Amino acid sequence: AALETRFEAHVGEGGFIEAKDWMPAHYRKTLLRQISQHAHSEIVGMLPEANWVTRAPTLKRKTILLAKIQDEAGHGLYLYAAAETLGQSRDQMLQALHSGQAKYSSIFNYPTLSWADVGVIGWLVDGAAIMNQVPLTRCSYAPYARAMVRICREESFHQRQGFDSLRVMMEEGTEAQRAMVQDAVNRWWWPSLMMFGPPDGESTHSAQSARWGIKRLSNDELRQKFVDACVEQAAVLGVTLPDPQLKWNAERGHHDFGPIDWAEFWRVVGGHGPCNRERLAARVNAWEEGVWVREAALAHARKQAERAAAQEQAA
Amino acid sequence: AALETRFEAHVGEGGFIEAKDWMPAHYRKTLLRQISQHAHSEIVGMLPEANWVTRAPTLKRKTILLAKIQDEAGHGLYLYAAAETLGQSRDQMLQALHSGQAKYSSIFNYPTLSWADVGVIGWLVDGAAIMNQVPLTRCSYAPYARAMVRICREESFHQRQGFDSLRVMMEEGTEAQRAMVQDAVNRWWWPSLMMFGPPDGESTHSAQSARWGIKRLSNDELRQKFVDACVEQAAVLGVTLPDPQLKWNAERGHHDFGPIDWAEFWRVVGGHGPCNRERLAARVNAWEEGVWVREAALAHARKQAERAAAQEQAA
Amino acid sequence: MDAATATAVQLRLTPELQYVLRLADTGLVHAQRLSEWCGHAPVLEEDIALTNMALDLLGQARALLTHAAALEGQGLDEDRLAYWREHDQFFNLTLVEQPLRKPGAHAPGGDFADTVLRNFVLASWLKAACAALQTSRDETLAGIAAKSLKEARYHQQHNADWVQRLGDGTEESARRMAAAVQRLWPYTAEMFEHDAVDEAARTSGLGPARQDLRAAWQAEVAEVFAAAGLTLPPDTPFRSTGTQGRHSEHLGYLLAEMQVLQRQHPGGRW
Amino acid sequence: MDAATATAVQLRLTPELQYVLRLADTGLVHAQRLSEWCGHAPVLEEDIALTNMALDLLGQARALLTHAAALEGQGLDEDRLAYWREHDQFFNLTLVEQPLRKPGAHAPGGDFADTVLRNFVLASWLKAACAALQTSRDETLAGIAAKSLKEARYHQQHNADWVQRLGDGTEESARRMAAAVQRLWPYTAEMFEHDAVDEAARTSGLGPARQDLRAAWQAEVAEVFAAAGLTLPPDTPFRSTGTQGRHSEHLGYLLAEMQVLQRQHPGGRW
Repeated sequence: AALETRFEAHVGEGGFIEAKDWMPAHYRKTLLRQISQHAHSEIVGMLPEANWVTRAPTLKRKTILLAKIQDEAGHGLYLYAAAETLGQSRDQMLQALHSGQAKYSSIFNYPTLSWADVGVIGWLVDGAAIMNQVPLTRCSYAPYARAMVRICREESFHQRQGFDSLRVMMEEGTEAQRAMVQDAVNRWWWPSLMMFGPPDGESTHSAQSARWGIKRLSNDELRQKFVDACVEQAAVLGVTLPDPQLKWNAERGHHDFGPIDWAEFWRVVGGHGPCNRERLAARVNAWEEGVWVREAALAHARKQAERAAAQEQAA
Repeated sequence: AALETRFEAHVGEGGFIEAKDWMPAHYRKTLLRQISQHAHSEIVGMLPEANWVTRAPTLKRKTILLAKIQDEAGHGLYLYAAAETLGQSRDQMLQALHSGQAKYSSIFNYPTLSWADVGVIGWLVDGAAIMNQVPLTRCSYAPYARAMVRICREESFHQRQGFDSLRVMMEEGTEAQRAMVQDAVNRWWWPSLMMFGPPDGESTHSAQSARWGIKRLSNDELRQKFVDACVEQAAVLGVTLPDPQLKWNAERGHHDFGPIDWAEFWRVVGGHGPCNRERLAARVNAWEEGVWVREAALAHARKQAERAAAQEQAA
Repeated sequence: MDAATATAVQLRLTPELQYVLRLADTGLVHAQRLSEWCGHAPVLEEDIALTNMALDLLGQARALLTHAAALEGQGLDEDRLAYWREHDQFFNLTLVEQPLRKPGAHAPGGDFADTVLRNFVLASWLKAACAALQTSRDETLAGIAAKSLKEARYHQQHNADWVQRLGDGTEESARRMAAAVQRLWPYTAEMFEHDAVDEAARTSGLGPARQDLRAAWQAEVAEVFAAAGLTLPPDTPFRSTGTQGRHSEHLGYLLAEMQVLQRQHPGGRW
Repeated sequence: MDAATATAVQLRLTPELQYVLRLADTGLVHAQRLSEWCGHAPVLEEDIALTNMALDLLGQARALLTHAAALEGQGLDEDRLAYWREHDQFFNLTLVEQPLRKPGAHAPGGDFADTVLRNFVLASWLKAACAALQTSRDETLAGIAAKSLKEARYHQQHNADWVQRLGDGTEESARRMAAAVQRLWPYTAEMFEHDAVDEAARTSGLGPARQDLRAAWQAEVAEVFAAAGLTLPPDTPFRSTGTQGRHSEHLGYLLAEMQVLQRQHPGGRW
């Protein structure tokens, strides 16, 4: 109890917690869930982009996309490593993902239907993710905060590349390319807004998360920031955001926007979105098809250790 | 011995043998091998064409190709059925194919690299097959002769459709299409000539085959007929046959042609052609992946039989 | 077609056209998937049967596409529609674009159980649709439907027999068939959705709304499932949307392969 | 590129150009196959390693294609070469177009053993080639080779380690690795064939003939195979011919997928 009071005070003052520090069980559990699910999101998030890497329309774009996918795998590595400091192994976390117990960001349950989706994911999805993640660079749990610093920097780069890809198509491309970009925007806009989670009134755990420095701005605050930024960016691109109610409100100093279809949000989060089953099946299959590989690596390592020990004895 | 004398006399006069008739063991074995290998050829021959059915360039051509492939499967059925009358089951014949013991026409060990290959296979490969097969319509073994009548009729249709496909490309198509047709002819011409087998001097079993009505014209005679026919057809198409030594010989009344690379022939027949391993692997895989299906069909049939028997007893 | 017309098709879409294309594209895409089986079936007779169903559906699709082109009025034809539309102008049921024998780029393939099940479920739906379409105010559509109905009956029977053989065969085949049912079921909901296109078709007498097909389909599928020892899965909120032109990730790859030669040889003659 | 230049490339082929394209296309096609693994590797670290090798080879291919375009002299560039040539103008080793993770249309896919083995065998070959190319009379080629050599060493080592892990791991992994060796070996003969292109390169100092690479490659592969408990299969008369522009049935599908967007959007800007 005294430990907990000291902990809350330390964190409340903006102090950081390292792996070796004492922490309440509930804090450990919450961070473990959040960090591991963030890691899962990075890994699952590779799939909608991997879907276009063999069809990238120029060698430069193929290079950029391969590098982005590689970065995302790397982000997964950092985050699994950060989560492991809290006492669970990566295998256990993956088991939770594959069984459906652990979640990943629901945005990745949507299909990438055209090349423009890749650029729009960079612009809107990475954009929303960055907006969610920047506050986490000052999260109380230091391993997570440090990972977030690296990830945010790389994701800003990804966002700029995605935006650039769209800009080229809109400014220099054909009419068909412009239509492709607009269609991708039409399909990804509302799901991107849903990335900030349910409305504040319906969100749980916010107070505690705020105290622990996990969440510094509310869902609705972040969502509003995002909308305001995107309206300007959309104007630069020359695309229309698919919301007839989107309008500058001088009184509020923000853009008003239309109602989000929360039924769709809950349906997708609940497992019934367009690609949920496919995304999870892809990860489960990769795991299962890799069992023999991982077992072989272990067996080989054991043999090498035995040989080394035998050599030492002989010497 | 008396039986054998009477058999040889009957066949020598052009008489037919049905399944229920007495036949020498050697005749039965030879026919079984020839008919089953002919069946295997039809089945394996579906694969180079199946390779283009998903990419057929018009819906009409896709329809024609699907129907051709279906006909070839049907030819396989007739021929397996004809071979089964000689005392081996289809499963045993397939086992011999899958183990590499039984052969199939070596022409199908070449890859189909462009759409024009499909038309050229119709023109040259079906053309050569028909030339080999028409004499078999009077083969002494009647079930085989009857199958050959049906097959030759359908393959003549296939040949005309293949030729027509090439004619359209050559007469109405683009320069790139004409180049595609010429390239396909360049690759399939010499292998088609090899379909008639080694030169007469190196062929075995010919005398006996001739007596039994299995082979009425020699390899070289059939090959010459084929070359003469193709020279005219090539002129109609406007393609060049890739043989600088091809020339009308007024004395002989036939076209002289250049030397065949028999080393290539034996290499491909011996298993080292471009697609041998893939063709056999495709058939073996189809078989192995179908084990559970065939077992289920048998199990279900057994259950149905048991239920019917039980119902009869109850009634 | 010359090189000038070798450009992407932009449909002048009406509810009537979309209705016809839903049927045409469903047949076209399913025939494409079935043709992957050529040379690979578990037994020769089934190679022939699968190719036969592909030919029947392709024939229906050609007739429907030709009719759709006439309705569309821009001077298109079956090949312009098949080879020069992009994914978002195809209106097939999402079900038929799912990987069948061949794996997808990022999704596993299916087995023979998936194939006979999809054939059965689709043929049952097409049979119900064609039966109702025989009285379409559109005489061409009615004629196509009458011919297709005979074929659908045969496809339904042939594949129902296989669903039962496999569902009530060995333990392995039963397991595989049950797994196939789990994979397929979510995509069947789209077969009975209702939108403005269905409403306009029903109201104008063009043809049945998809909802109108459910009762007959459900009854026949339930009967065959019962005989095969299979359980009808519960419905879920999942809805596929190919009939609205919004597809899964699989159609793009299918079209890239199907359309490649026309794109490589614009203005070509075949 | 505008719509007028969005047409198929007809190369003005010389022995020198074909030599450079053999290297460029081998890297490009292998990178394409490796990219099929994104998101599907047995363990996250290997997903990164495979993507890393793909990026390295793609980078080498881009440099080589850019150089090839300059040699060719018609004003082409890396994308015109990658997206607008047909199969018979690609000169990659047939080995690298074989199905890797994804099955082919009519051929089974491979597993992780096939992948690390192909990576090892190819990297060993590229290492030998790049080492010799450092002294090419063509300075651009020499510079590309020097950079590629570092990468090839790393790829060779990383994948040699995996060949050993799997060859000398469990009974299952040993079986799979031995099967992978059987599948791959026939395609290695092409790595050391000799023709007029090789002769001209060696004679003119452009680079090594393929034959010149055999001894070093054989020695290194034999060493790793021995450590992995694998047997070198006997040579056979089979010769693949992709380096002559005559490919297997797999390249057509690979190119259809790779080139689809440029064909769908001639004159597009990306």
